[in-house]
Amino acid sequence: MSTFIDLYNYWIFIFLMMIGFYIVIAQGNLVKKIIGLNIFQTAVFLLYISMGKVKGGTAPIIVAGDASYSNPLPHVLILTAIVVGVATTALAMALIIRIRKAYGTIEEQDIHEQDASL
Amino acid sequence: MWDTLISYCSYALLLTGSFLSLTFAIGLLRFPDFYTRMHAAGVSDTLCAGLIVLGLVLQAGISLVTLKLLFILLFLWFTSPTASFALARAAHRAGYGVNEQQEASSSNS
Amino acid sequence: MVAIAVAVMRDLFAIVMLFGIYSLLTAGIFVSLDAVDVAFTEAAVGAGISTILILSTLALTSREEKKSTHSRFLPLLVVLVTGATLVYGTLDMPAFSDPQAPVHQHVAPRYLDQAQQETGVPNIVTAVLASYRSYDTMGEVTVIFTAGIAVMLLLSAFRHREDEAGNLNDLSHHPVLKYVARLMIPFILLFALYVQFHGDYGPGGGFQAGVIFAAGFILYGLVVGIDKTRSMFSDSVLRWLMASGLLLYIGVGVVTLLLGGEFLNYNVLAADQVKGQHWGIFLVELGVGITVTATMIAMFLAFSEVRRPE
Amino acid sequence: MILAVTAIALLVAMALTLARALLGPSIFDRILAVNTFGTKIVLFLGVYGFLTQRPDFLDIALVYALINFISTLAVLRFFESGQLVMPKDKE
Amino acid sequence: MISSHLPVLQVILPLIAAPLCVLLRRSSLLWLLSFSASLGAMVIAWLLLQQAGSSGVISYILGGWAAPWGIEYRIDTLNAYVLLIVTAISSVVLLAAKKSIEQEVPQQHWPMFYASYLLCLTGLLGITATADAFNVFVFLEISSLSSYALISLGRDRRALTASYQYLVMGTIGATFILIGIGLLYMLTGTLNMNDLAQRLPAVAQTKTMLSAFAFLFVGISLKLALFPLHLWLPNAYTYAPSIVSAFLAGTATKVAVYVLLRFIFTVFGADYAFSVLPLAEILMLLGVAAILFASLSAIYQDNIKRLFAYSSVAQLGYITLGISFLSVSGLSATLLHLFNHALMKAALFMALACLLYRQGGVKFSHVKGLGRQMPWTFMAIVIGGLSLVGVPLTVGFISKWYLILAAIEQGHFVLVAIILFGSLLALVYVWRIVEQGFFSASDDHTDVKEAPLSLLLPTWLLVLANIWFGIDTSLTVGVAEHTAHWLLELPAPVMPGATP
Repeated sequence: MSTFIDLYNYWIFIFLMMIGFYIVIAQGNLVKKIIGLNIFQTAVFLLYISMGKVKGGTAPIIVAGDASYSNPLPHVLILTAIVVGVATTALAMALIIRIRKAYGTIEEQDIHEQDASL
Repeated sequence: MWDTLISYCSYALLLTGSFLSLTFAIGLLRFPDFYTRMHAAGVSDTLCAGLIVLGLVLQAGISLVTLKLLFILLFLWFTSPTASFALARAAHRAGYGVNEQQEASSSNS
Repeated sequence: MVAIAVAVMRDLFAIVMLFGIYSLLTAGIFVSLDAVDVAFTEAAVGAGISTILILSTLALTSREEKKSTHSRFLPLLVVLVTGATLVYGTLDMPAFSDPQAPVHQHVAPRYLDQAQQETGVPNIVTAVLASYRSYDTMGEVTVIFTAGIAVMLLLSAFRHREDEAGNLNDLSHHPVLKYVARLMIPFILLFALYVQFHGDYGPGGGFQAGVIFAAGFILYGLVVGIDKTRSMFSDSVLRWLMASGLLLYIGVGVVTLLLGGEFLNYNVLAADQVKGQHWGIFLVELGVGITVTATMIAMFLAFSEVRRPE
Repeated sequence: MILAVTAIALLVAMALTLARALLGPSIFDRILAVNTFGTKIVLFLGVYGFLTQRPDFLDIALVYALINFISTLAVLRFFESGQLVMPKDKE
Repeated sequence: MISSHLPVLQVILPLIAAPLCVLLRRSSLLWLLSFSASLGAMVIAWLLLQQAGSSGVISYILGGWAAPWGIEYRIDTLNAYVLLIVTAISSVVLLAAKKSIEQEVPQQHWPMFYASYLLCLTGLLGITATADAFNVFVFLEISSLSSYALISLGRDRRALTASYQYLVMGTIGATFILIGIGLLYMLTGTLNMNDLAQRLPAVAQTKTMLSAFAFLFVGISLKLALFPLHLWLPNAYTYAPSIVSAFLAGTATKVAVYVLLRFIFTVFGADYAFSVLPLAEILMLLGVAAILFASLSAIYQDNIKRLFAYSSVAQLGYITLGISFLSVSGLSATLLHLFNHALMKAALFMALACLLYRQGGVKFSHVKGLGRQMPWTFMAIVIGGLSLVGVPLTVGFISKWYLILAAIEQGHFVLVAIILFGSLLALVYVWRIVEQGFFSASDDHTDVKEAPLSLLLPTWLLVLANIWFGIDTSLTVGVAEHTAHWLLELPAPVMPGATP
């Protein structure tokens, strides 16, 4: 039981990650895939941020007096990762618009059918 | 003396704010049609926000924090009615009548 | 919870709305885990930029999702295996928020103990971001820059023509919105500047400021007119801004090289270490801000100006 | 203490709003719920800042308010384009 | 002074050129700028290889912060060698880019094209040079995002879906890598690879480390296009502009192989990596499967670009097979094949660029009987193809030789047979092209001219390199053996050409 309490945050992360990952690989809609990808990535961000938390700590901005702070390094890494994530999303969206222009659909299956019939 | 008075005022404001926000949230969930729900949400947005932020302002005293709080209030007071207005208008245009339990136009499974 | 709903629902539009909430919630969790800077960014990016971009895409494609006839078994299996591997991995993890965990023992204490003396910046996240690991941040700016030019590359050929201006979709016919928004934009830009230059002391920094700055102009585009925003930022201006932000960042690195330090070693920028660090961090954050602002505006415009399908 | 009560009340309100967002039924209900949810989370963050005695984090609440407004507008723009009125895609 | 800053200049040079490309208007200057940046990077890579060979590991701390706190670049012979491969291929490909791009990409896109190309190069170099695990992720994303953009520039609309597919799979791979790095960080509190290597043995028994390893392995394999995860590669290579195919085929997967080697040998240590998971068996099995399935698929393609793309998957099978032996000759074979495969695939895709330039397509129907009209192009394809098969006097022979040697050393005679069978399959698909080119009647291609010199020259440069390094093996074999010893922590022989 204590294991569960100690690790619950990580398990939330795993749960979210599985949902996101499932959306990515099981869904046929291109936009929804990307949303799934975002959920997947956000779950990983949660993993990093969780490991940076220190009990009784506060945000790592130094204030006067004695205080314990959470670990700043995961925050830095995730800042970078969020930016990478949004860059990927933007690129994917642009691609989807182009795909829609070229195929008239954003369903993976329809696209396969059109390509196969060529 | 003065300090206690201020903090009591602040507590009162915060409590009223939170009570109202709860009430309105229940309203948002329970009211029968879109426009009544909108009423619940719109009023809670402005009134509760006002009460809670003012409560916080009284706690903060005069500082940069107060300024930020006032900005937040300003923001909420500007945006929420505007958004509600635009939303109601759009809903009206889309043909939603009052008291009419409309078919969900969006077919969500 | 929300995530499940996203997986189940088929109305893409509703999904996007929920995704916005999901981002806000995640950001809330980040705040409660003390990651204020991250929450700041996640809120601005996940709930703001991503939502806007996905919405613009939906407006150009279609809203309803078809019933998928994919086999559900294989994906489920893959996901379960992945999840199981992770659960297996967690069994030996140090307990959540344990201050004795190795994460908090090796590298991090030095940042917390000395960063303020070494860089003069009380926000440790900013110090690590812009000084200790500034090279990563340069990579991050490059990623944004890459995405910016990629989006331009993909969408520029589909720009609407001048005579089709009516095709553009904005809210300029709402008088109330227009008035309120105009009133607010100066405050937003002011706030962006505050976030940009206050990042040393509070949550914030170049990236967040860039997003807010761009948000101000996106607001302008939404309520006053896309074409009005475009007339302020032509493609070449945006390109110039994007490139110059990145070049400013690299330039700081090159200057430190020329002054005899390592790449991005700000200590050589001034006689005094803290002063040098201060200048370095200020300049690179500025570079980040410029590139991010320009890229976000460029993306927004590119997405808004695509001709809609007939 | 009072702050904690306020925070909890706001959290409950958020949960209720979320339920509305999930239930729908119409798209306008969802937008409304999302907007209200945003407002609630802004207030919650403000209260949380005081609760943890770091009120300088109000910046985040401010950003949330801003983003909330902009995304509501983006949504409005989206359905002014007529897609919401006719949910069936033209093709 | 400059020589001490070489490691960072290596990456910064193309990075500076990229935004400048976006600003430039004149297209001739664009090409000149990109080419000189790439060439400069190649010279630096060469100097670094010399330095690393003579003085061992070069460490460069970025931002002036010492290693576990700041980010460090560590150049040893392994990554100097990969840097050289990447920059050399990039330079030669750029040499031909000008002409080919004129035809395949609309002029308004040129600045963005060159910028993306340089950014992709920057990303690949950054991944290779860094000794910081998270930095790997950042630069991986730079190179990936720019390659998605480059691929989507292809003229066929399927380029878009190929790029999207690559984007989704690539992002999943990158996120897996991110999870793996996160778990490692959680266990040790550091991100520096060397530091990780020192601290990981203390936690080697934990389940967390095992799952970190699993995630990194799967993530990298996605990028590497290891057999069952290769689905993005054929589409991406087929529909990308031919210059981009040549560049990516020569470099991207090679860098992924490097990352795999780096994590297995430097971070986790070969002992750990090969004992906790049946890694040798997995790599061997997947390698063999890749060789057989991908070669067989290649035979049934009627698009030559796609054919070579499948052949790339098969060749990656040989490369992983080399790792699985965990011996000096096996690893040497892997490293040699990194270089050699880059040479031959770049040469072949460049030759296809020539064909595409004249014919507008590379299906078999496009090339019927073209052997007489475009003799030089077809000679290039034939020699490159022979190299794929592994005929003596070409580079392909050298790497296969070492691979077979490694297999015999360990008594895996079945593998020897499979390698030979793989070569036979390669012979079949190369023969199909030759047959179409020389022995098919052509009726409508009589007026087709040979490809322009500016395309042929770089192609033949690569073809001649194929032959040159097939005969004079002192450089490649020297470096590869040196590095293989070093990876396995055996006393290394002195590198040729290095002054002690």
